[in-house]
Amino acid sequence: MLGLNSRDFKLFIIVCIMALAAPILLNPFPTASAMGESFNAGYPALMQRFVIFGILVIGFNILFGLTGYLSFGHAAFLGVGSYAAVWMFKLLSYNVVPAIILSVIVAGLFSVVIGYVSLRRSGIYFSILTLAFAQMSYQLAYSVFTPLTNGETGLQVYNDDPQILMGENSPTVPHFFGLEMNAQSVVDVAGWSFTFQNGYYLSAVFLILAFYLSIRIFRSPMGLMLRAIKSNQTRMSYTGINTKPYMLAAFVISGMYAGLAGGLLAAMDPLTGAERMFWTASGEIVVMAILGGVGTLIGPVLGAGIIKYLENIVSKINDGILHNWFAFMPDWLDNALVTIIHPFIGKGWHLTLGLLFMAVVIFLPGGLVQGGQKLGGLFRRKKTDDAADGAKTPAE
Amino acid sequence: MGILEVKGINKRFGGLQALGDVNLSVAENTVHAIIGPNGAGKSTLLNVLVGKLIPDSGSVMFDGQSVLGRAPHEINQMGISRVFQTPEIFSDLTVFENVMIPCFAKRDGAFQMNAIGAVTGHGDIKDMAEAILADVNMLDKRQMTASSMSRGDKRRLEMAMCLVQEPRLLLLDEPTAGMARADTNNTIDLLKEIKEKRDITMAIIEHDMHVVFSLAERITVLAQGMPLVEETPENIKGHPKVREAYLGEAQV
Amino acid sequence: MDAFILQILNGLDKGSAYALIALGLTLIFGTLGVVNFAHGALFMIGAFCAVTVQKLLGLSFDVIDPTQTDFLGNPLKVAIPYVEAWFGPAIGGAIQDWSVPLAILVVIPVMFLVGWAMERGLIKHFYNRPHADQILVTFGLAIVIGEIIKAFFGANPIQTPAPEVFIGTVDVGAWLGMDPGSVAYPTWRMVYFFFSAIIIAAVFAFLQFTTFGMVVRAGMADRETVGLLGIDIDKRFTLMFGLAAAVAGMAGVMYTPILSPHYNIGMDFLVLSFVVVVVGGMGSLPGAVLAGFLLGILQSFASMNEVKALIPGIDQIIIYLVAIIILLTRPRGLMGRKGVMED
Amino acid sequence: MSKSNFSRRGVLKTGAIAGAGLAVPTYLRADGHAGFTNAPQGSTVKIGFNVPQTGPYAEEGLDELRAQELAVEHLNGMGDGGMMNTFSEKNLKGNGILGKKVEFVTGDTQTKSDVARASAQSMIQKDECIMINGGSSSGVAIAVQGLCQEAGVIFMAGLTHSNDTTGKDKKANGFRHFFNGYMSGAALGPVLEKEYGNERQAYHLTADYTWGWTQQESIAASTEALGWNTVQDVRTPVGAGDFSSYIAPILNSGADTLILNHYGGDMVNSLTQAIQFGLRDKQVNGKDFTIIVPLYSELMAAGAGSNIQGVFGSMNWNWQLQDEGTKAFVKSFGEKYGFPPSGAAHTCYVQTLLYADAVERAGTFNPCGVVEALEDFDFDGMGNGPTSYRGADHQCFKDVLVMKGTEAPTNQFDTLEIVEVTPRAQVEYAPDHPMFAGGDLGECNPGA
Repeated sequence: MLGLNSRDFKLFIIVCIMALAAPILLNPFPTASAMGESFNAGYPALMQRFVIFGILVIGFNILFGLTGYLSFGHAAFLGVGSYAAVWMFKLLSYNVVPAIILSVIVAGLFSVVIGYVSLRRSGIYFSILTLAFAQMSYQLAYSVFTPLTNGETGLQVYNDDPQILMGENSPTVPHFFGLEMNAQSVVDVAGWSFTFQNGYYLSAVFLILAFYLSIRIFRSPMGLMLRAIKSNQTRMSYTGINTKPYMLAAFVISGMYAGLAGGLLAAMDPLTGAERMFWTASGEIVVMAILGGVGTLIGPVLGAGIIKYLENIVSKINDGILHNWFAFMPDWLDNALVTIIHPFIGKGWHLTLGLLFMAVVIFLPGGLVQGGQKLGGLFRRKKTDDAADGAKTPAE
Repeated sequence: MGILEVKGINKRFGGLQALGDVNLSVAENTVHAIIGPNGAGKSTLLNVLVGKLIPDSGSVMFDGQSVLGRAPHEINQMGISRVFQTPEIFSDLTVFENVMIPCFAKRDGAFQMNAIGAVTGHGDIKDMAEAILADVNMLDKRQMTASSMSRGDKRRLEMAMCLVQEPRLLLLDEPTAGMARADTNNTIDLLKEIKEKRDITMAIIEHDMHVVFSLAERITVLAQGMPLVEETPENIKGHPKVREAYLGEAQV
Repeated sequence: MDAFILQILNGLDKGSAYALIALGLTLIFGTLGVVNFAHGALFMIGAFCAVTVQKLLGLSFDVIDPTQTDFLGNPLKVAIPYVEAWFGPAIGGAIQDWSVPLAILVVIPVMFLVGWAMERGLIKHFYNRPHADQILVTFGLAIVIGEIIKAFFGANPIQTPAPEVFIGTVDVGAWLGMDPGSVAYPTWRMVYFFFSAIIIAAVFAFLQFTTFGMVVRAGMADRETVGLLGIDIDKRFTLMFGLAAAVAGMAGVMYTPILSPHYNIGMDFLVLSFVVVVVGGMGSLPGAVLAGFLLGILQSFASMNEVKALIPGIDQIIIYLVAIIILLTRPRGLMGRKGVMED
Repeated sequence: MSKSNFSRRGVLKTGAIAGAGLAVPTYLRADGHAGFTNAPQGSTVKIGFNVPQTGPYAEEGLDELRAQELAVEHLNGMGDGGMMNTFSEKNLKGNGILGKKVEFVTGDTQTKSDVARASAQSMIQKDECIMINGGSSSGVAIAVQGLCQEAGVIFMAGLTHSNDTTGKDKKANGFRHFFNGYMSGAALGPVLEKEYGNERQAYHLTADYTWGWTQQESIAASTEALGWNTVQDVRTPVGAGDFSSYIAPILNSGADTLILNHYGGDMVNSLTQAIQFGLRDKQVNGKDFTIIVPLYSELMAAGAGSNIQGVFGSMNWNWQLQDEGTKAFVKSFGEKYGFPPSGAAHTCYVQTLLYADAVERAGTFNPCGVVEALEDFDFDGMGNGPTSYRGADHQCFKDVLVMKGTEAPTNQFDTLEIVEVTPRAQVEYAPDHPMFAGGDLGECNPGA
C-alpha cells in the first residue's frame, strides 16, 4: 500500500492516527482534574513541538541511524531554517508557504557546504567538525551577524518591515493562504476539552509526509547503500560504489529535514534566536534519537516527544501542585512524598532528564523502541513462527 | 600484452623501500600467483593495484588504461574486484542484501540517487542476486545476518559479491589465511569452479603453497620488494633463487 | 611588545587549563577507550571541593550581639567560625585564607574515590558499548552531578579567593629585563601555570618511568596483547581512571580563584576540552597538551583589539576555526594515530 | 469550521454532549462571550510566573519566584499584606483580584528565548493565564513580550535592563517596572563626576549582545557628556569565563577607568579577574585606576565577594532603603524566607501588585482595560518613591539608586551601600530619544 510493505504500512497508519488524533490522545485526563492540569499535553504549542522536533529527529536519524555518522551540529540547520523563514515573513508576507520553502532550501545549501567539508573525515573527527561549524554559526549569529539575526533578542517581524506581498486585509499572523496558524476550535466533551489548531495540523501533515518519506528512504536502494556504508566502508569502495555522494545526499536530506523543522517552528511562532543553534540544542537532537532508538523508524518521534514532554510538563510541576495531588493522604505522608519528589520536578527536571538518559542507555541500549519490542515480546511469545517471516526486516 | 601491466613500480615508506622496480604482467584468463616471504611487499603491491596506495613512480595499466590516481571505487568499476584476507562483508546486513549491493553497483554505477522506490521493487536486481546466491549454494541462507555465518560462508559470500559484478580481474589477498585444511580445500574447489565457469583473470597473493600450486598458472616471486622470478609452477619448484629467498621461511 | 608578552602569558595560562582537562580526558580515552562526557563534571567536583573546604573552614556558630541589629531590626547574630574560636582569629583566619591550597590535599583522595566509584559502578559496563552510548550515559551522569551540586550550592557562582599572599601581580617584565611594571601578571595565574606544568610533567614521568606506567602505556597501544601476558590490566586501568579524575579535580581546585565555580562550569569546559583532545589527536597525550597550549595562545591573540578590528568576532570562533583547519589538513589531529575513533 | 484565536475553553462548556465515545462537536465562537483571551471563569484567576529556574540566572529566578509567591499570598489576604499597606492606591483588599482568588503557575525559561516562549505559551494555552510575569534577561523579556502581545495577555517584565525592551521592541501589552541602561548612565553620571572628576579615560568591556551594546552606548554617552574620553570599547563573548585576554590590554592602554558592561556570572568573573590583574592598584594619568559596574544586583555582589568593595554601580531598588514601602516588603519577605529580597524580587513583587491594582481600577481583566489603567499611572509607596508608568512606552519612571560596594561589610547581606538616590527628573528622557527610537507600541491586543 502506498509503496510500503504491510508492516511499514501499519506503522505509517499508526503514526497518522497518532498525529491526527493527538489533541484527543494527549488529553487523557479531564481538563479541570488535578491530573489533567499537570499531565495533559494536548495544547497546541506543545503538540507543535512534538511533531516539529519529531520531523527534526526523523531527519537526523536518516543520517545517524542509517550511516552511523554522528553529527553534533545539527541544530545549526534548524537555526538557519528558522532565520530564513522569519526573513520571508519580514520581506514578503506572513504566508508560511514561501517561508517553509525557503527554509528548506537555505538549510539544504548550508548543509551542502558543511557536509562537503565535514564528510572528508569520519568518526569523532566528523562529529567535531560539525560541532565546530554549528558553534561558529551560533557565536556569530549571537554577536557579529546581529544585523541579520537580531542577536540575543531574536529575529522577529516588526510593523515597519517591508512585507511587500502584504495586502490590506492580509492576516498579521502566519497563515496558509488565509488560514491562520493560531486559529483553533475547541470542542468540549463532558469534562474534557480538546483544542484543534490549524498550525498544529499543518505541522502534523508535514510530520506524516516526513515520516512517509523516511520510510521510503529507509527501504530504498539508497537506504540500503547507507546502511552498507555504516556496516563496512571498505567493502563499499571495493564494490565500485562512491560513498561520498551517498553520504552527502544523506547529510543534505537530513539538513533539509532540519530546515523544514526550523521553518515550521518559525511558522508556528515567528521569532527565532541564536540559542536554537547552540551545541546543547544539537546534543538534545542526539539524545532524542538515541532515547527513542537509533535507526528505527518510529524511535525518533518517540524520543522527541519524551524530551519535550519532560521539558514542558515536568518543569512546571511545583510543590503546590504536588500537595494538591496528595491532598487525600494524611499530612505526614503528603509531606514525606512531596519531600521525596521535590528534587525531581520543577527546577529539578534536568535531574529527571539526566537519570532517564542513564537508565535508558544502561538498560535499553536500543532505545525505547527496543523496550517496546521487549515488552511486546513478552506478550507475543506464543506466535514465534509468525515472527520468523518479518523478523529479518531490520529497522522497524 | 597482459590484461594487467605493472611497470617499474617504486614505493618507499620513510627509509624503507617497500617496492623496488616491480614489473608484472598478468595474462588474460589466467591465474597468476604472487608469492614471497613476509615483508616481501606483496600487500603493498596489492594496495597499489586497487588504488589504496599511490606509488612513487611507475605505471599500472589495466586493459590499456592507467589505474594510478583513481579512487578504489573507480578501479573497481573498471573491472577489478578484490577479496580480502579476512572477508570484508556487510556484517549487519542479510546475505541477500549483501549481494544486492554489488548488483546495484553493477547496474547503476558508482552513484545513483534511488531514494524513493523500494529495494524490493527492483526485480532485475533481485534476479541477479538470487542467481549468484544459487551459484554459490547460499540461497537457503539469504535471510541470515552476514555476521552470524561461519568463516567459510563469509568467504563464499564475499566471493559471490565480487563475482556478481563480473570483474575481469579478481585480486585475492590470501584467501585461505587462517583456514583449516578442509576449508582451504573447499576454497580451492570454489575458485576452480569459478575459473571453469567464466572468463576471469585471477591474481592471488598467497602464503600457502598448496593453494598456489593447486591453482596458479604463472607465479611471481617477490623478495624484499623486488620481483625475483616469474615462472610456471613447475619451474618455480626447486628454483635456486626461490629457495634462497625462502630459506627457513616455508617448505617449497 | 608588552601587550604581546601579556597575551602569550594569557595563552599559556588558558592553555594550561585546557591541557590539564584534555590530558585527563585523553588518559581515560587512551586507556579505557571510553569517551567520557562527564569529565567536565569531574573538573567541577574538584572546584566544589575547594568550595566545600572553604565552607567547612567557615563553619560557625552564632553569637547574639545586642548592640547591632540585622536587616529586620532584630538583634544581630554574629557568626564566629569554629576555627577562629579554636585557634584564635589570627591563625584561624590564616587557615581560612589558605582554603584553596588546603583543598588540594582533600581533592586527591576524594577524586580518586569518585573516579574509582565511577569506573567500577558505571563506566566498566560500557567498555564494549558503542561510543555513542558512552557519550550519552556519561552526559546523563554529568547532568545528574551538576544538578546535585546545584541542589547543595545553588546556581550562583561562589567566590573562592586565593590566599592573601598570592593576590596581586608579579612583575614579569622586570624578569625579562624590561621596564619595571610594564608586564605585570597576576600571581595566582603564574602559580596556576607552574602548577599545571608540574602536574603535566608528573603524569608524563609517571607513565614513562614507572613499571605501572609502562604497563599502562603498553595497554594503550595494544590492550589485548598486554592482557595475554597475564597482567591484570583492568585493575590498573581503574587506577588510571582515578588518576585522571584526580588530575581534573586538581585543575578544578586551582582554577577556582580565577573562575568562581558554579554548577555548570563543567559543561562550559566540556565542549572546549573535547575540541582540544580531537585537535591534538584522539588518544595522544602529547597531542592533547600541545593542542591545549596552541588553542589557548591562539585564543588570546584573537582577543586582541588589533586582531578583532581586522576580523570582527574572530575571538568568538577562533577555536572552532582552528579545529576545522587542523582537522582538514591533518586528518587525525596533530598527533593522532590511525584508526582511532574513525568509525 | 468556525475559528477563534486562543479561544477560551471555560465559556464553551455549554452544549457538550458526551456520546458513546464520540461526541457531537459543538463549536462556539469565544469572541461573543468574554471578548479577550483567557477571561477568568469561576472564582479564581490564574497568573503565570515565568522565571529562569535552571541555567545561569537560576538563583535570580528563584528569588523572583519567592517574591511572586509572596505577592500572591498578600493579594489573597494571607500574611501581613506587605506593600499593599503602603501602596498609594487602596483598591487591593486581600480578597484576590476583583474578588477572585489568585492562583499561579510557574515555568522555567532557562534564560533561552525559545524555551521561555514555549513555557509562556503553555501558561496561556494550557493553564489559561491572564498575565505573565518575571524573567531575568532582556532577550527573554522581549521574546515573551512579543508573544503576549500576539496572544492578547498582559506581560509584566521582570529584570530587563536593555533599552530595547521599552525602546525599539516595546509592545502595548508589555510593561517594564525595572530601569534601563539609559537611566543607569544618567544616574551614574553626576556621582562619577563628583567622585572621579571630568578627565577620565574610560575603557569599556561589553558583553557582545544587545543588552551589552545598549548599556555601553548609554554609559558612554553620559560619561562623555562629563568630559570623559572613551578609549576603547571591547566586546567580549557571553560566558567567556576567562576574560584575561581582554583585561591584559587595558594595563597599558592609557585608560584609568574600566567600565564593565557585564551581568551575572560574566561580571563576577571579569571583575574578579580585573582585580587580580592589579588594575585597582595602578596609578594612571596621576589618578587611581577605578572600575565601574553600571548594573548591580545583590547576587552578583555576593558572587564577587570582596572584589566589589568601593566599586560604583546602579540599581533599581535596594532593601536598605528606609521608606515605608521598602520596610514593609523587606519585613514580610525577610520573615518568610530569612534573608532580604533582591532587586529582581522587588520588581516582580511590585509588578504583580501593580497588575492587580490596575485590574481593580479598570474593573475588568480585559488587557485593554488594564493597559489603559496602567498608562500614565502615578503611584507611590512601592519602595521607589513617586513613580509613574509612562503611556508612550510603558516604562516606569522613578528614582534610581547609585550604589557602591561596601568597604567594610558587617554581615553577609551587607554587600552594597546606597551612595545616592538619583531623583527621577534626572533620569527621564523623551520617548523618541535616539536610543529608544524605532519601535512601535502598537495597539493593545485583547486576544480572542
